[in-house]
Amino acid sequence: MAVIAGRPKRGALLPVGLTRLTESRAGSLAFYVVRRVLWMIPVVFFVIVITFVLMHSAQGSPWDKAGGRQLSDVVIRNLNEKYGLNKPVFEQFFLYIWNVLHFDFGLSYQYQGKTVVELIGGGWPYTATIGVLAFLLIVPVGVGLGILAALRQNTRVDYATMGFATFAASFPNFVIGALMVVFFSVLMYKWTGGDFFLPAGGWGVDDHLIMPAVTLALLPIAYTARLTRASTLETIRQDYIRTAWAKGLPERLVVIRHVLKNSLIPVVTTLGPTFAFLVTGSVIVETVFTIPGIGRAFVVAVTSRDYPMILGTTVLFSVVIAVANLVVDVLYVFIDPRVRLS
Amino acid sequence: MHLRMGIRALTLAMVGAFVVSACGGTNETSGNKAPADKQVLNVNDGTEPNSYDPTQQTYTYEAGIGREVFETLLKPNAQGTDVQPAAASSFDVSSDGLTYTFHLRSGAKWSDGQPVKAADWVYGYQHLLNPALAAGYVDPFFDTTIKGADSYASVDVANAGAIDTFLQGLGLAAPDDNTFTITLQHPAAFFKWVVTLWVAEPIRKDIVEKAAGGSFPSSDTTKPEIWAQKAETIIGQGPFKIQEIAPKDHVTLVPNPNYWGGAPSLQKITEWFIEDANTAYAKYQTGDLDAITVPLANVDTVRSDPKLSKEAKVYPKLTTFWMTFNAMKSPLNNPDVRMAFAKSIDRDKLNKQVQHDIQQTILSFIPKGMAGYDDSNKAQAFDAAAAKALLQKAGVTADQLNKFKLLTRNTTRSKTLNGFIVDQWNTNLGLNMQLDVIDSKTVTSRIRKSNFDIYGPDGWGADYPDQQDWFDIFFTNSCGSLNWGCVQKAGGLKGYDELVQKADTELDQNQRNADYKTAQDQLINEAVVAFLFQDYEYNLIKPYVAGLTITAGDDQSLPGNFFWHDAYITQH
Amino acid sequence: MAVATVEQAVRDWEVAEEQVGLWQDAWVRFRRNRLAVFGAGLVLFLIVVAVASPLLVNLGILKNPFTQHVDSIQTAPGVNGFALGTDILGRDTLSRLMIGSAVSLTVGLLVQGIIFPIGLTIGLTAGYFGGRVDNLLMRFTDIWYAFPDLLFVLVVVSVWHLDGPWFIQLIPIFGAIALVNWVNLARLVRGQVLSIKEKEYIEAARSSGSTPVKLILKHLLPNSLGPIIVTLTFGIPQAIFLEAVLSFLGVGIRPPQPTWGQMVYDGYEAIYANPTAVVFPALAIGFTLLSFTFIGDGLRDALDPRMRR
Amino acid sequence: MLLQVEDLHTQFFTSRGVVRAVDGVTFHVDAGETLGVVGESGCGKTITALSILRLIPDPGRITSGRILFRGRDVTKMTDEEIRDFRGNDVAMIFQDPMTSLNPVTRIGSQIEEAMTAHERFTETVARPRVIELLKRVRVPAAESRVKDYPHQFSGGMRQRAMIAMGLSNEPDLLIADEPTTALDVTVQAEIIQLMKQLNRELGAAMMLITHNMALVASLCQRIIVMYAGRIVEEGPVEQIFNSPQHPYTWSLLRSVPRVDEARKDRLVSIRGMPPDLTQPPPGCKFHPRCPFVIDKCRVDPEPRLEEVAAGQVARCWVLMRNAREESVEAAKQSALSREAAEKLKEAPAAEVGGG
Repeated sequence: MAVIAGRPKRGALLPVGLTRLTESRAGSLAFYVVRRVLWMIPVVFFVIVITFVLMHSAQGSPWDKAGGRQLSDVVIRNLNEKYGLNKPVFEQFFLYIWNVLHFDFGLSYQYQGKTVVELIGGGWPYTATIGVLAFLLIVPVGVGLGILAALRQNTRVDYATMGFATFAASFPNFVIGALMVVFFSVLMYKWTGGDFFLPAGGWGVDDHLIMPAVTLALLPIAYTARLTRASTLETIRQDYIRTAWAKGLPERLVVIRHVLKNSLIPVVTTLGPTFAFLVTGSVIVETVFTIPGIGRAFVVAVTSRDYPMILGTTVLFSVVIAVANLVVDVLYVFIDPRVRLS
Repeated sequence: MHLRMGIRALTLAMVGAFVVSACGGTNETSGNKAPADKQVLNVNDGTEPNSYDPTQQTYTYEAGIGREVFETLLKPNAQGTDVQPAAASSFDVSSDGLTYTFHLRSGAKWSDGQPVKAADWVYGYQHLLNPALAAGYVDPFFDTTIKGADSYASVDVANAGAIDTFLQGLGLAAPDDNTFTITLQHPAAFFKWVVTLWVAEPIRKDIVEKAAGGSFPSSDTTKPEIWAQKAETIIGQGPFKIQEIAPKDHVTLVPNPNYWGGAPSLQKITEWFIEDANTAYAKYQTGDLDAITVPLANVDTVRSDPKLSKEAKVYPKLTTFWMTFNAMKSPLNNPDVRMAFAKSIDRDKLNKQVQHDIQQTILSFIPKGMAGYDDSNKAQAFDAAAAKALLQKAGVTADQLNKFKLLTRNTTRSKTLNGFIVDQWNTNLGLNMQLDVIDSKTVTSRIRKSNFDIYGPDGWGADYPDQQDWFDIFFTNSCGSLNWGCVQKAGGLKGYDELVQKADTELDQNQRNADYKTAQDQLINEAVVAFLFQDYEYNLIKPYVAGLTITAGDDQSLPGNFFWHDAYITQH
Repeated sequence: MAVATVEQAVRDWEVAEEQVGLWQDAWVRFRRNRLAVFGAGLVLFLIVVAVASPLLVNLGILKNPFTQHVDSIQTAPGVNGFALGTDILGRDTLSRLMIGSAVSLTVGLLVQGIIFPIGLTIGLTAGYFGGRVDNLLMRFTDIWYAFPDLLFVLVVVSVWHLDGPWFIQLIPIFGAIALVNWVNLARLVRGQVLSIKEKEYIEAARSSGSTPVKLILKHLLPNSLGPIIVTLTFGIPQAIFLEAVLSFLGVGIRPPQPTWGQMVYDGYEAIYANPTAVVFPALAIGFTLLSFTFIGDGLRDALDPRMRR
Repeated sequence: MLLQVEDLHTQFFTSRGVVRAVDGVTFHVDAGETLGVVGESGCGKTITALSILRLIPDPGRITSGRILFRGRDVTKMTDEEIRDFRGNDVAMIFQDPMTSLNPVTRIGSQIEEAMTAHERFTETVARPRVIELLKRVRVPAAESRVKDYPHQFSGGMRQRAMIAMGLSNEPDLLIADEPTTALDVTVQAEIIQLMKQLNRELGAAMMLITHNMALVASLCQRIIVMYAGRIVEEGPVEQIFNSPQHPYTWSLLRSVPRVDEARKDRLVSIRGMPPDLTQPPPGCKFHPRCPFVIDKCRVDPEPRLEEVAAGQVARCWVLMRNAREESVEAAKQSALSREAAEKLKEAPAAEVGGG
């Protein structure tokens, strides 16, 4: 956990070198990381408990169909037998935990004969690729725009950035995605006679990635830009920035060494969850651009009550989130010396 | 997520007047066949199949692939009036109507070159009927017809011995390699249609066991499905074979060189899994898809587009939509009240305006294009004054009805249609009812538990174009799974079950039709449901797709997929 | 913004004429911020619209938002007397937008009103106490992040169904949205507390016996108000959209009561045929966000004690 | 003459109107001299200092006047020239060491970069020099503490680090803006001690902006008294302390307890508040608060700075030497609030004015 240690107690009796050693950053960091990783076990356990309870309290069974001929009672009984759903809920729960301990996340109800591990393993690379790509856009673009807007406060650059951020936040990404498809696919195809256009969806490690990644990144970019701007404006007012100017530092150094080093601290706090959010997939982007990822798979699993898939995906999410937060907390130590791990 | 309405419009096909040739004749005359490398068809199957084992498939997007890879004994003809030979070159029915003998095509081969044997058919049917595997389409089609299958429900699925005994006792036999016989429990005129269902396919025992890593007890539920996981082990005898499965993205089909009817012209069919109708619409316009279903909201845009409007085709589906009343709830148990609701919906406005004149009004049960279609009974026709009078006659006040909610699935289309319908009721009957929009599974679960007031748009799509497939859904014993039969528990539809059962086993077609007609009038007159419209598909098909035989039974958004063997691409 | 820097610049010599109260003083500064006043004006306008539009409908000045003009489905703006066009059922987009403002504003604001104290309390507690408390609370937020909210809502649907006018129907929505959305704010606040905690004045104050929480609040709020405001204002459109998603799942406002989020969602299917059905409600949400951003920035500057003497 | 400020006007263009923060200030600093600038908060001392470094924040601007440093006009320097001028020719030490150091950068680097920003020191020279500087400002264990972050330093240590930073380029002029105000009493004494010592050692000129009369008395040769953006009195420190001529200076001095003097009189505080600089009062700007006000002060234009003694100028119609005995007595008797008196008793090196 990250807590701030009091002012270092510099023992008068200990030689300086020894004091350094006991406070060795690498040592305490490794210890801290190991502890946090161990903490993931109870976190995942509680996530499973909550999900399990919610799952079994939700109406509708995995075997109900959206319409048309419903499965007969016999078939449902046999399916329950096949997937162990006829057992008492407690037994199902402990069985699940037992299996998870053996890295067996079960069989999907929806996709016959497919294991959850197979389905997630098959879909996550797509989701993660788009997510990482979007994240790579967010950091330079979002942070960059935010800094630019703050440094050029009340100029056209600032207004344009703020305006962009506002509209990126108020048009949900499926609308933005669809509008981009209209423009970059349909209209571009028409105008250029099919010579130049972006594909309107589907997977491919080429221009197929552009629109989904941009669509996914847009809202986080806007948010990051606004956050960076606000934080940078707070920082610019600080006395130590005036000190930096008074030293005769060139603007570049004032901005990089003094403004950014401070103003990016709150931004980093949110980048962790943002990263987790991106790589766990967006239903909407995956649906609009038909990306075979797990964001859509999760929603399909929920709406079709595919219990093992719901649990498996939720466990994955919780681990990704815990890891992202851990990374942020560790990163914190490096960017803010006031924060120390213990 | 749910782009499909509450209907599994599965099926076989349909009659002359409604068969629209996509190429409208022009392609057939003017089109020169494009070279082999251009013989590529890209279509949108919407959703990835839950299983590639045809016996496990229940949705049209699953059958849309299964049908190409495997071939049933018989298949519906293009008009949907009768069956035509497929994997069986002919079939005989014994005079008592109990034994069906199918003569398999001699020299037919699997896509890996092995000969197709009658034993493969027996194995395929046994695979389908294995209760441990809980295939969705066994009941009521096979367990109520095939001899020995009536004990399907009582087999202990944990006991391999019991399952084996059950499977061995089924009326399935392979007297020689080219003959497959099925014995029935009782005569059933519709059984020729049952064997056209995409689930009734041959399966190779050696492939199943090899994929499973050896033989396995019949009670095993996972090993018998391993073969269906990989393109290499999905060996069929249909016109195409699966070349590649890209999960949740697409499936690529290539010709099966061993197909008895010769290899098809199309060298590659890619069925994409695009759920978002707008995305599919865009991909059609950028040439990535050759056929799509136009989202209802875009119909006017297509109509006013000079290029797209020429590529648009409308054709009927064997699907009827209606509003379902929960007859277990007073005063909805009163047929007059239900009729008042039925008569107070202006179908012209609903279908011509809200649905852009794609869907067509129907006031009866059996859709146009199927034996049994009869639009003479207009009891449910729009008449607001008569509807009000009916309510008064029933002595029902607005307050009693206002507490009812219109259960609605969370799709834009359901919301739109129900938004219109509830407005009609509120306006024409002086009510103040509201919608209850909930996620699809919850809706189904509530319907099964009769925990709703009025639900819609609800409907039925033909599994095959025989009326037996339709009338059984109102049986008393379907209450609890489909709900429609629940009306009988509330004292409605007297004598319906007996009448329909009689018609189902009757061998004389004219007598069957007469009995079904009586049953249909009963449904209309008691306003068990309020009929709204027959479903039509509004598709865009590229002009260079030729040789298509579009039928009313085509799987959703896959125009002509029953006869893709004959389709081809012209020079463009 | 402009005025904010002025205030800051003059702080070294400017002396308040009289001893003015903190709030009165903040108010004065807020009033001088032109963008903030503009934002406040816009919000006020929206409130007036929300209150007045049912009246305008009754008076016949505004078209009835529930009337379905089935012969004018998906008309473009200005056609047949529909200023902003009609939707998929031929309902007037303008009046739906106006009538819908009440719900969407309430959702956007009230949800943030719930999230703020929750996120603040948890973030403050974790950051201030540190150690075991921090660890437990942060693991708790880890769990909450992975919380299957969609599933949760589905369960809420089955157990918690409130009938009645829209403001009654809103109760579970607030709960559901707030429940799954406080986490970001909590982590942000915690991070800020961690940074501020070690500042000299906190220690000094602690040794002089001042209550620590008060101090943290006093220093935290002005120092990190900017990021907190961004998080809260960005939460407004998110809440408005979430309401629409929730209503799909059965917890939201039931049709035909229009809400902006639902208008955007319902318009999506017709985005080719009738793009304005999506664009207008989205613009309405955009202007709401913008006005709250301005107000938020104005408040931050107004409440900053560094700008006071 | 090292620095010559001529008729400097610095104004802030706010929505409430133009704030004349510095309103026609003229003074000079000689090489090696220590000049004290005193006055209440908001009198324009800090803005004057910031004007010299051209660090006026928006929307402030130097509207007229010249700032000549070694003959070069600061107001006309290019961006690059002014950058090199800052910290190199003139360095500044700020009031609050708690907030004036970057919390996320090591102390050593912050001092080092003050040097490397200018041509004079390369990195290799600068690094060892940081330790040397820290030792010079009496930071214990300087070798290890260069790597510390500001939060690991106490307030006094931080101010020492600030001073080290200011001295690092051996500037000709060091501006110290209230260097002790934010510190607690014992630390203040240490810092004053340090500054005295450095002053002697280095021989650099210093401009000391402060409330603290004791500090002025012990460090400065000359004093400028500012009020409402203008200089009201200027002269050698001895002369001002012994014979202040402007009533404002007199009041400032009366409010300081003198250790060397038997306490017979009550301390005097200046009643009222400094004026709103967007709308300064007509006539002498001090007249609303002046105990010796006469009608002329209210009506006539503000008086000029006139020589009242050798090297001493003041801006007043009355002048203390002309004030009648009884009004001086009355002024001495005028009420000092109990709290202020208590506060002053506790703090030997107390500040003047309300603030």
